[in-house]
Amino acid sequence: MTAVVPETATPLVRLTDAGKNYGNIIALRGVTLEVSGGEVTCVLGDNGAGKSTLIKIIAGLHEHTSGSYEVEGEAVHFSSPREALDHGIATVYQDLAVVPLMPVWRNFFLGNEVRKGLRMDIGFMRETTKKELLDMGIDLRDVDQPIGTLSGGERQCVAISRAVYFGAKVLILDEPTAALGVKQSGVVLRYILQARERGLGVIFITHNPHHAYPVGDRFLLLKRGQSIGYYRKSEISRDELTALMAGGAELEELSHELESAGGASADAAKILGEEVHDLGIDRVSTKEAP
Amino acid sequence: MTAVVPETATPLVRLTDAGKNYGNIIALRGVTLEVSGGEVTCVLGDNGAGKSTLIKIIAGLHEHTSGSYEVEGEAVHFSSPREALDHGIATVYQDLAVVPLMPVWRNFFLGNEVRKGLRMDIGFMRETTKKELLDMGIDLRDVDQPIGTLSGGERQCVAISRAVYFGAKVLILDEPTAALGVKQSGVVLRYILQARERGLGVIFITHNPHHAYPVGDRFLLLKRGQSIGYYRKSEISRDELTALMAGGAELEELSHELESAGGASADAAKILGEEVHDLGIDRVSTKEAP
Amino acid sequence: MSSTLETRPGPPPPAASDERVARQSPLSRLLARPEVGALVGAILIYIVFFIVAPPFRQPESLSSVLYVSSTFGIMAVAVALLMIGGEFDLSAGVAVTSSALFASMFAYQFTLNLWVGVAAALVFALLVGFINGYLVVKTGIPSFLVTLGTFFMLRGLNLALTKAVTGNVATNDVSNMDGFDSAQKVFASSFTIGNVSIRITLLWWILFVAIGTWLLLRTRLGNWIFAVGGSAPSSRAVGVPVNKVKIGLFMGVGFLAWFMGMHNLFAFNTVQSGGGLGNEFIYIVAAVVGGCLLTGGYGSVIGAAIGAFIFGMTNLGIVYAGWDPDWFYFFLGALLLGAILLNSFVRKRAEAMR
Amino acid sequence: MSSTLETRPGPPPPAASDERVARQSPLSRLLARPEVGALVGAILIYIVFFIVAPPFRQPESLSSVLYVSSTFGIMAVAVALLMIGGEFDLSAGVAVTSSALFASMFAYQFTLNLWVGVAAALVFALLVGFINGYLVVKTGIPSFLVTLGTFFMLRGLNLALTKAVTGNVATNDVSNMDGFDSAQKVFASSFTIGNVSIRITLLWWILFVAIGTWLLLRTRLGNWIFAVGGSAPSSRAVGVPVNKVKIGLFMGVGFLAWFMGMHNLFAFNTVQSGGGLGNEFIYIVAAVVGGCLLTGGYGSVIGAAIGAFIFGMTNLGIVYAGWDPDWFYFFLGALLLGAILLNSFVRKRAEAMR
Amino acid sequence: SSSGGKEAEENAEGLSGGKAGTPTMTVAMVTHAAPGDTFWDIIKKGAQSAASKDNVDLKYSADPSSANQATLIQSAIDSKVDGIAVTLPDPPALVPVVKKAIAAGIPVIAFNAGITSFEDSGALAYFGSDESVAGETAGARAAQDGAKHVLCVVQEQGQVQLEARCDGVQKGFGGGQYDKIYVNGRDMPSVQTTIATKLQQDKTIDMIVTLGAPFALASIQAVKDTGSQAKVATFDFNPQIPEQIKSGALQWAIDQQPFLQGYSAVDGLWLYKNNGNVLGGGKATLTGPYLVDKNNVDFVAKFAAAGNR
Ligand SMILES: Nc1ncnc2c1ncn2[C@@H]1O[C@H](COP(=O)(O)OP(=O)(O)OP(=O)(O)O)[C@@H](O)[C@H]1O
Ligand SMILES: Nc1ncnc2c1ncn2[C@@H]1O[C@H](COP(=O)(O)OP(=O)(O)OP(=O)(O)O)[C@@H](O)[C@H]1O
Ligand SMILES: [Mg+2]
Ligand SMILES: [Mg+2]
Repeated sequence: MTAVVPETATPLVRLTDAGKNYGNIIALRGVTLEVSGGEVTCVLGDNGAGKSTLIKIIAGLHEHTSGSYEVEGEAVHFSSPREALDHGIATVYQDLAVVPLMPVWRNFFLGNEVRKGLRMDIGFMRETTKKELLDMGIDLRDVDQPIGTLSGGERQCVAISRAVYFGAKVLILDEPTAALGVKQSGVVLRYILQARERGLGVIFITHNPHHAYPVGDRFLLLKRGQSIGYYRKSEISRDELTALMAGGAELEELSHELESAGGASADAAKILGEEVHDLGIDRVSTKEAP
Repeated sequence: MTAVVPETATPLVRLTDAGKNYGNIIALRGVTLEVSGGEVTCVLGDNGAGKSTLIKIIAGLHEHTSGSYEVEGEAVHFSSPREALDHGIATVYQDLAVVPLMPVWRNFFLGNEVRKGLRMDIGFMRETTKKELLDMGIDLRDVDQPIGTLSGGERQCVAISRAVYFGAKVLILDEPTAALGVKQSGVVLRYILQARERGLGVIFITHNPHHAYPVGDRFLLLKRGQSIGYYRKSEISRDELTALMAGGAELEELSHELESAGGASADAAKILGEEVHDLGIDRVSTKEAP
Repeated sequence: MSSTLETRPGPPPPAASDERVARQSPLSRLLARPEVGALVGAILIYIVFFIVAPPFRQPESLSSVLYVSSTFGIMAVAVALLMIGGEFDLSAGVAVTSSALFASMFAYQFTLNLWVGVAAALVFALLVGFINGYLVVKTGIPSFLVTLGTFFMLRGLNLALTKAVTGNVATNDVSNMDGFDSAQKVFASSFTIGNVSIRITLLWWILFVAIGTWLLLRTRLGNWIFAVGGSAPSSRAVGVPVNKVKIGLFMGVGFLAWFMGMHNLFAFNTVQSGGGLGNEFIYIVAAVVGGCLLTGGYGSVIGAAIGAFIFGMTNLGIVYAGWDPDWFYFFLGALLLGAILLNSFVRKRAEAMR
Repeated sequence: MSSTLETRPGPPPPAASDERVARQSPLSRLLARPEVGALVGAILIYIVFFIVAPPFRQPESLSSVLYVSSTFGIMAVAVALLMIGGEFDLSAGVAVTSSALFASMFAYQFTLNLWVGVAAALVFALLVGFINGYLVVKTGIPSFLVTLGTFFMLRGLNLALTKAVTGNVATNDVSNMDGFDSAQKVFASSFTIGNVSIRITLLWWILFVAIGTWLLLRTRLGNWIFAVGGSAPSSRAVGVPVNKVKIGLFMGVGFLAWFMGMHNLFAFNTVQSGGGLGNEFIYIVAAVVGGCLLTGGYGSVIGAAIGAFIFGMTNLGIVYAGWDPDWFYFFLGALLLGAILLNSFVRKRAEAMR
Repeated sequence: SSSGGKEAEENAEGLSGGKAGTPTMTVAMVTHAAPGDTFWDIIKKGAQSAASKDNVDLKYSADPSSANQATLIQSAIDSKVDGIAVTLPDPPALVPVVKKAIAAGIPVIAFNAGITSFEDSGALAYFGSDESVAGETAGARAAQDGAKHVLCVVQEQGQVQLEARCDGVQKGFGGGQYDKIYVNGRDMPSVQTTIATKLQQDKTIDMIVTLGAPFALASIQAVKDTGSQAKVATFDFNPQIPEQIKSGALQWAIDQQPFLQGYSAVDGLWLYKNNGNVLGGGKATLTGPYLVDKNNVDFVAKFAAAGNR
């Protein structure tokens, strides 16, 4: 199912040895990444590993402080997200980048307003917003509601459908499914596959290996700001991936430790055991993804 | 494993037929819920179903506009979260309730500052913050960092460990694991079990049936602001629960529909199929939770 | 209490009428608009003065009130847009005077047609706006501080340059110079409807409010203004050219300051170098009374116009009513506070009702 | 490009030195504090005047500068705390005059010991603060508007009541009344160190800044002040008594307004009813120059003190330098802007360096 | 309550000798005063005195900005008053609206400011002093007192009349050394310190001329603080001034008799309406400068104490 592009084609996005400091805080260093068209790259890692920092560099929100960044073979130093957008790179940020006081439809089209002459085509924008959200399974009461009054998941859906609607070459999704219901998550996975099919490069960040493995073609694992592995799908199984994501060894240790205590700890150990089991760490069978 | 409390005991929290309007928007209506000590109640439902609204009523952040709310048998109308906190109800909000410009430790102890005489015991608070977060698997560089500079998951962990640290009788968690890594999610589940063991009532909101079923004793399902089911664990299996959460029928329909189209849609259909499978909808075997 | 597994029937699928939305009367929907609270306040104050001040009832009085309101209200248009865009301009009041001084002295000293001075002043005013905006976006210093600096500097320049050039604290009379008559027609004439003389600034005010409202609600730029004020980082993240929008808004203030400067020049023929001081404050008050948030991202141009009207009406109404002038500011404060309280009360009602 | 499955060795476990943190020089850590930028600005302006204005070098001059700075700076302590708590008080300037008028007229009219007037004025000032705070928290109207209303009302009351009570626009001389000498000792005396006479307000200023800083950084209340200013809804959600804190901050402003009112009364024996106007602005400027955010949640009391010092020093420095008074405001603006730009430059440097 | 009593007392204080039997007329007085200023308060008292004597309904309003003052005059025209008393600090801005009033059949009397242009405007009369002349008088007196270096203290920057006074001082003072500073008249501590600062900066200053009474008191304090030898003199009066002159702390005060200006303006309109009289016959009537020093202070003191000088 993975439509692997020949190595020789110029990747849409290539980061080489990129790093980023916030003042004296080193959030990221020496990370290398390639995204080609028709390919989904999953960025995985613990909390605070530097995933969002990485995609903010690609999205033009932050400038990298070391290394290089190329888009379609050409070295770039984006000083604003506008430039990234002009290169066809659309992003869903983890902290969403919505303007709470503005109506939903204005947020949806913000920066990409559709115009008829000088005026905005408000009717079209409102309908499109309503429709795109309905496609994600979000039935809004009123697209004129300030977006700040939507539920967390609803807001997330607005940000996702916006990026999908405007994404031209590269689509970046930072934990898009975090706040989503089961159905909406399914729709997002479908969107990712559709984007890949259309030849877009997709960067997908998630903590859920069940989401990452089926759709991903390559996997970048980060830990404490550094890369701890960069794999093609063919080089890694789902269970190995989940084990890496979870820091499996530590988890199992915790589980054993708890089991030796009694009461609630024992209960917790059971749960953890199941968790570990779910993650496929203790499974031998390497169930391949579809 | 479920420590069922006798029906006769006064529940810690009881909502009867509660509803909430935001202006002309009906976010919740006719919801009934009981939380007893030593019991975990899971609130499940789609995006925008009204879960956060429900817990905001219990936490005293919003007043219910209809129905009644009792704490330990006594009718209450909280006009501020302070009152709920004074009844021992601690909450992790989905939108976190942190003050971005303030250092991590000040946020951790906000509203519950530890004092030595008139002064705050800053040393103790900083150490405690560092330690509690380390227990969750978050190793902060500096607890004096403004919390706004933490990653999404790190911030979430601060909010959770704070609630766990101060929760006295009831602990409310609104999608606590949404932004968390696999390891941190495991820790949160352990916390929930520990709290139950200590006799606290826990209300747990999540979109992940793998997280909900193992720890929950009761399950409240919401849809479009209304209750569509309220079950004890003994009355429902994991698969039934997941099916209800996902609106399983709709999902499978979507999957079939896609399969009949070609290309990416077919791919997407496969994924969706797997998704549906994961949710246990097409499985016959009813694997009971530990 | 616990039900069985068979699920209760789910809510009906989304239809034209959504079961999650309560019915809302058209009145309450109207009352929820940002400017309506201010409007209710304005009407109430109007009624008060109509009752207590007989001279206030004459059409001429309304014309005077509208004139005064327009002199605040025209600037309030630009100031409101700037505030919706999340910034302040404390130099707005003196910039009016600076423009007038500049036009007058430029034309006078070089003995040019006044229109040349008018054009030069426009360039100057836009430049001041640009510098304000540029400093704000490039340094990230709050606009409150930056424009405070330019406020002091312009204030000093107004006096010092006027004294250096003319030897006095006011400019020379320009009413005999070329181009005065035509410029006065444009900026400071009046015309008569029935018996009532109406100032042309009123028409300009209506025009600017209309343009401002249209810009804000119907154009892409308006969308951007709301966005940069509501959350500049988020706007930047989705590609809004935040800096350009903000600089543009400061230049908009410069433009209208120029316009008001020209009005002052051609209405009064000379310009006092100390004028305009403190007016920046009145513009902000008009905008805020009219529903603009100080923190940006919310407000309306029509609201600012109503705010200016409330301020102008209260100012003159107290005089028409012949109330003890010692108590002037007390009444002014009480009426303003009353209007604001009423405004917030009406909005809360509206929200509860809908 | 793609590595094999065997994972590279993970980073070492957290130790005393964290590999994710770059080394930071103590200097750059110092420069990152909110007030240090303002301090650098203050030092620079000091040096400028030290060079250009010989009389500025005398110790007496510093004493004068410190006195003027203290008259702004004492109020700036409360105003800064209020701003960190996310609110404004535009009535702060006239409230000073109101307190002084109240104390003076109360004692005079009833021929009481002045200390009775002083105490009554304290109650009055706290009440004004309470009303401001109460209206703000109960109605949800921005404090900018509420205190604008009370500003106008107090301004009107000052004049109208003074005229009604004394028949004049200033109060009667209180220097012959009971309690004057002791009150003057407390509020408006001076003492000599070496040859230089120093005003007692300087000591009070230091005391209030120390208390304010301690409150803000070391106590629970300080935590709450930062929190309600940084995000009132979040603070409310975790149980901070937001309303009480805000009302308290307004009362703090009232308290120091009372103090400054007493200083003015006992330093000048009479009070002009039109005084104090416009000073609210200077207090806010001092706070903002000193690093307080207008939007709340960030700032420092020491910074506000430095801001007041910059303002006082610039004001008098221009006079010491004997610069053309017509250009006074131009220089004031230029120096302020310069100090602010330097401030932001220093901070950016500091952030890049660390 | 007590405020009522005070009000009654205030009315009794007025200098009304009786009350005219003429029908009530309405007079609008529009000035460029900033509220709360001592000087303008005395003008108002004069106007009120005349009003209560002449059975006039006085409508007083004021705004320092000439544009706003013009609007206030316009609103007096709108109110169809029987007469307008007006100050003309900024003639080009105000003359047109005064002409409008006259065209509407409302008699206008100018006072306090506008000596050079009241005739153009068509106003009946002018009561006031000439700021330049007053300034020159002060300057000449300072020279006569033996001053070598005069400092003129302006409490409001860019105010035409105040500037004219200072310019007059400089002119009258002749060739001596002359300086000017601006102070923030709303903030006494800063007024006092700024003056003290100027005294420290230039120790040769030996005479301070302030343009308002409260600032004279602040100057006296500043002189004390700095140990300077400078003498202090002032324009205008307030109840504390006579004592200072008596004690020698203040050299002299130039009074332009504001009470008289307000009184005459209102009384002039009443006379014009009821008997067709115009005081001065269309020429300016000067109310000052009236110089008060040690020699005549005792006579003026008791009126000043009542707040009427
Ligand atoms: N302040 C508000 N004003 C108006 N409508 C609101 C407000 N808050 C929430 N709503 C609406 O109420 C509904 C329920 O919101 P709620 O946040 O409770 O959903 P939720 O179940 O928590 O969803 P999610 O899983 O996405 O967090 C949503 O449709 C939302 O648009
Ligand atoms: N603006 C900032 N200033 C200082 N430090 C920051 C800033 N933004 C992020 N960091 C730090 O950089 C590290 C990486 O943050 P980042 O947001 O990239 O993590 P993440 O991998 O996205 O984590 P999560 O899964 O929790 O979202 C974190 O430790 C965070 O504390
Ligand atoms: Mg992240
Ligand atoms: Mg929610």
